Amino acid sequence: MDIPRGNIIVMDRRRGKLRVGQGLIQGLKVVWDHWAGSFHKNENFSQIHGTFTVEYPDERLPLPQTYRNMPVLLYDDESGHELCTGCYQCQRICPPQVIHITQAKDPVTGKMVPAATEFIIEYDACMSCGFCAEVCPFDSIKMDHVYELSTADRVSLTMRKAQLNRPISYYASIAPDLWAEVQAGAMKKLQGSIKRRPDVIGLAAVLTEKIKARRLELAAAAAAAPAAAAPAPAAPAAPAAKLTPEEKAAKLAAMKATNANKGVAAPPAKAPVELSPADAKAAKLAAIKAANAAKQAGAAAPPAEVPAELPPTDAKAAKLAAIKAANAAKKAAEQGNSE
Amino acid sequence: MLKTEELQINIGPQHPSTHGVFRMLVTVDGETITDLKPVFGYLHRNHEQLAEMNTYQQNMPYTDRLDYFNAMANNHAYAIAVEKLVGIEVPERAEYIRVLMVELTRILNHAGALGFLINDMGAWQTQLAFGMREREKILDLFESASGARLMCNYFRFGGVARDLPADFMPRLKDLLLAMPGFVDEMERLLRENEILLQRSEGIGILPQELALAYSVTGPVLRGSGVAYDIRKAEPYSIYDRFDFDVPVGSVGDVYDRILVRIEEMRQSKRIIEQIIEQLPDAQGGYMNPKARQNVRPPVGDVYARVETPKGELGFYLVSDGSTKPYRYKVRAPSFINLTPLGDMCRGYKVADVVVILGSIDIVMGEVDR
Amino acid sequence: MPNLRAEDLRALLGRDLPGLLQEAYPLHLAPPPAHGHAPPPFTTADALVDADRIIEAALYLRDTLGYAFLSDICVVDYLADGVFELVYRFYHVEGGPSLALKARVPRESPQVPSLTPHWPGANFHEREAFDLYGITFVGHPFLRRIYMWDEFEGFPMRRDFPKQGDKYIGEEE
Amino acid sequence: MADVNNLQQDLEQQGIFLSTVNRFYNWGRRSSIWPMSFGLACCAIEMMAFGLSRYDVARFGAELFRASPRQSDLMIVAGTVTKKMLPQVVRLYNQMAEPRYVISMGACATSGGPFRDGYNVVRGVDLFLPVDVYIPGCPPRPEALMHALITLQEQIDGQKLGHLRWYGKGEKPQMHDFPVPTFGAMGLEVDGKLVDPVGGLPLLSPYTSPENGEHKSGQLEHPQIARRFPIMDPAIELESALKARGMSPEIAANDLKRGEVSDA
Repeated sequence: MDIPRGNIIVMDRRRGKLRVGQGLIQGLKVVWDHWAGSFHKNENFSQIHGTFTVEYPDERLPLPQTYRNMPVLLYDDESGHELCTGCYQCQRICPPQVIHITQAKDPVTGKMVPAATEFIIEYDACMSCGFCAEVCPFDSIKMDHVYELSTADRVSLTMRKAQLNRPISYYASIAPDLWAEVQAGAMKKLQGSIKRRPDVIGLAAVLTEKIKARRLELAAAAAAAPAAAAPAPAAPAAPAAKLTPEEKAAKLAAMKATNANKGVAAPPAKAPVELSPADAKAAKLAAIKAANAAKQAGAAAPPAEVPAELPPTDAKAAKLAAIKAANAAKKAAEQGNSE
Repeated sequence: MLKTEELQINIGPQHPSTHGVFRMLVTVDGETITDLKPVFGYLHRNHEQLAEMNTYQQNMPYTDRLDYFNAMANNHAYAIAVEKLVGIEVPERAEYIRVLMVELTRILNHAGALGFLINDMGAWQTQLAFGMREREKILDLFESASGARLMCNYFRFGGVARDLPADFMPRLKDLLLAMPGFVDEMERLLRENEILLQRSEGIGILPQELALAYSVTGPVLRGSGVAYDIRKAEPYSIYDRFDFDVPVGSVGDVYDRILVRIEEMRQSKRIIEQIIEQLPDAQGGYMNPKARQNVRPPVGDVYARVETPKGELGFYLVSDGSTKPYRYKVRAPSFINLTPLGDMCRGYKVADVVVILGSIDIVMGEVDR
Repeated sequence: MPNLRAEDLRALLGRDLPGLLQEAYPLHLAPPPAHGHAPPPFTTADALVDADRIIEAALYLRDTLGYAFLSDICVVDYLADGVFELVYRFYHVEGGPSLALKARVPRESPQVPSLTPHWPGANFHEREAFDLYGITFVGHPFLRRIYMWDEFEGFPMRRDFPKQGDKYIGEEE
Repeated sequence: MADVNNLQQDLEQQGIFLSTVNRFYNWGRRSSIWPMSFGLACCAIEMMAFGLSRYDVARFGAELFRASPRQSDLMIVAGTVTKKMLPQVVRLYNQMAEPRYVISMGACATSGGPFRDGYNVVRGVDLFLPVDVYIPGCPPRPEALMHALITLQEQIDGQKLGHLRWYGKGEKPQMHDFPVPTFGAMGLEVDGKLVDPVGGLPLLSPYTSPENGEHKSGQLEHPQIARRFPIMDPAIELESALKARGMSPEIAANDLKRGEVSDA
């Protein structure tokens, strides 16, 4: 039988006449050449000789921009708003179903708000396929380049929103071209969703300063509005509303500080003496993470490290309290308005 | 003559020379094998059932994990099957990119497979290290194009996920400069090496008729002298545009399979050179803009197959008109190529088993699915 | 290059092996929905043959038509109709597209004659079908579970086997 | 690392000689972790890349992939652990000599990964073995595996010679073999009891500390997740899993406190 555009080659089993030991010597020559070549470095793809080793902790391979390891969530550096609107596209497409979203609700009206209050990605089951980043219509979920995620604690691989948040500037530094392609559209969509976000919903939880400022702003607005209309009833409500979020923020900051102290400053070896095993583990983890961050040459250090140490339940409680306080403030403001 | 008693030996599932978790139940008479039964299932991870729970689109990354050495080739087979089922057209440029990736996969698979085979023969890691070095270079290319080294997930229905990056072609050309040297070197190292000849010549002979009866495919079939290459026999994608030869063996032993693989690497390089020539003129983008990813094919069934480095990889899909396949069946080459293992090993020594198995070149992810 | 199509095969089989071909009645892929219109049933153009005479048909393909290469045996579970459909796929060594033979067996007592004595390559395909779907291939020399352990009960690829996960994507659309 | 050294120095100042021995001993062990050549699936390919020329794990003294569990210190569970393979994995682990470590490489070994919905897939090897380091990723890059190795080395640095269980006598928890599951009609069984049943997902490993387990179950109060893992009650699950393994919770917990046993 014959085949189109090509021949059938029957492999020649003997190239020439074999002499004793010839093949071995030929093979040894190959190995020898490699040994001799091993004194210089393999510079580019066209060389087959030379040292090829990348000495990992000290030198790293440059990662291509398209490289994908684990998904992260982006937030805007300037406004502090997250790009995610909780549209469930990524959750639907995820082949192993590791993404879990709770969409935000307006505490007053109960309507859906284009933001996610919770966003869980189970890193321990993620298959790094990149579909979530591909389908995200708001360019909020992107694939991170950090691969040094090994840990002794499997539970810590279930990532919550605070741990997933990365600033846009970080993503723009690891994948400038990819970000440049989508930047205009993403920012435009973000402006659209910011308009529909009441209160502090949608602000990245890491940015406590921003949240505080926004709260003050809101409270000031709330205080200003009733002050004009009905000063008497609004007066007791406004300070209360003003105080509570501040208190909460302060509490949050304090907690964070203690946690940071526990996590970073305490030497892991001392931990067993002073702390419970769980804390020791966390401390160790933090130490490893800190070491990683230090290794990552400054710029790339993800800012989400600190809240990662927060016990999530506390964080949740604090957040809840904050939201409640905000609601109270809002209600007060509304009452003021109606009166 | 001394009467000996037969003895059953288990080789595997944890054995350094079985290419993963594969177990062989070997019956020996002294050192000679009288029977061999492969035992599977140690990596049976329910690929087909999961695929029927997933949508067509979600299955693409799962196909990567079938034959995890050649993710691109698996993607290709699956993409072709779904495109055939739905009726999606693929732009010319996308076809070129696909074939380019698949041929690179073929080179890296054969480089690795020969390395493992030589490793199994006891040469420790010399050839494996050389082969894996070339493989790493190709993986770098894959990574720059698709974003991942192994599990590329690069193909989409109607094209590929994204266009080739700007630095891809220069690096590919660099790589092709190294390729002849690498293949020649491999041939020098292996071809006339007396030890290799003794371990491989006349070992594991699979005659032509038996090879056909056993439905083996790929280099194993061609090593037995049947010039059956799906790229020629039933050209898919744009393989009818390239000149390349089909190497076949004459005896059907392990040595023939080694030679066929070495030659196939050369032929793949030939195809890649033709692609580099023709790619700039190719029409269309990397993706059919009209193609929807979350496809909803009409009710019907389809079988599509490609020639992966290991043989015929086929996908049989039955659609019920929803976004999930009603039936998703993988015809895995490694799995069927293992059928004649018992016959190939019978009469040889125990030490030959790993060599014969290595020459079939299996990947358990595909065997067990 | 041989280029027989499914219609040609049906014609040939009808001519040379009378009584072998069966009428391919349409199969339902899903139970009819409570509301809305039912999806169209599955019809096939491939030759549907009597399951008990599958060997005869396969040998005809091999010896008369030259389609000697048995590429694939696939089982599809049509739960709504209570049948398993087996799809045998043959290729010609010279190349060209495939020919498929289909056979239907009832779900309650799935029994088919084994092709393994004639095609040793059918061995693992049939064992896989036995393991995952519970189809008995009469005459198979070593019909044992291939993937699951021997103690395992049930046939996991059948559509009524309990599924673990809940992949709900695309359902609501 | 600096902190560990500080502590060591503190102890030395107090005249505790043991800590110097510790350091030397740990240095010896951390620099010659011999892994078992034990590839299960996709991740094994990256594990090979990690051992070969480009990444060259010989720089860490861990290049000697041993074929025999008796000669190896580290089991890299590289790939999907299926129910059919699990008894062998546990048996291999039991054969390894102390001190022994387990790296769970990749999503599949850690949690079943993309295949966790399969009927034949074990959802996390840590349900049956104590795991020291988890690596997420599918598959993790060879660098990630190296990072895991470095993490493991740091863990070893923190261990104290006097309190390692394999040198223990008397009161110390004796190391016993981990129970090897057997094949049952519905899945794997330990002492005739079904573990890792079809239909449910055991969320937590009996070998991570109980606080972690409760933590996790308390954490994941989420409608989608509740839907995914329908029948789980972690506390009961932990208890029954431990019972099924014939182990009291204290022993299991002690087994895992490798880094946490103090010198004091």
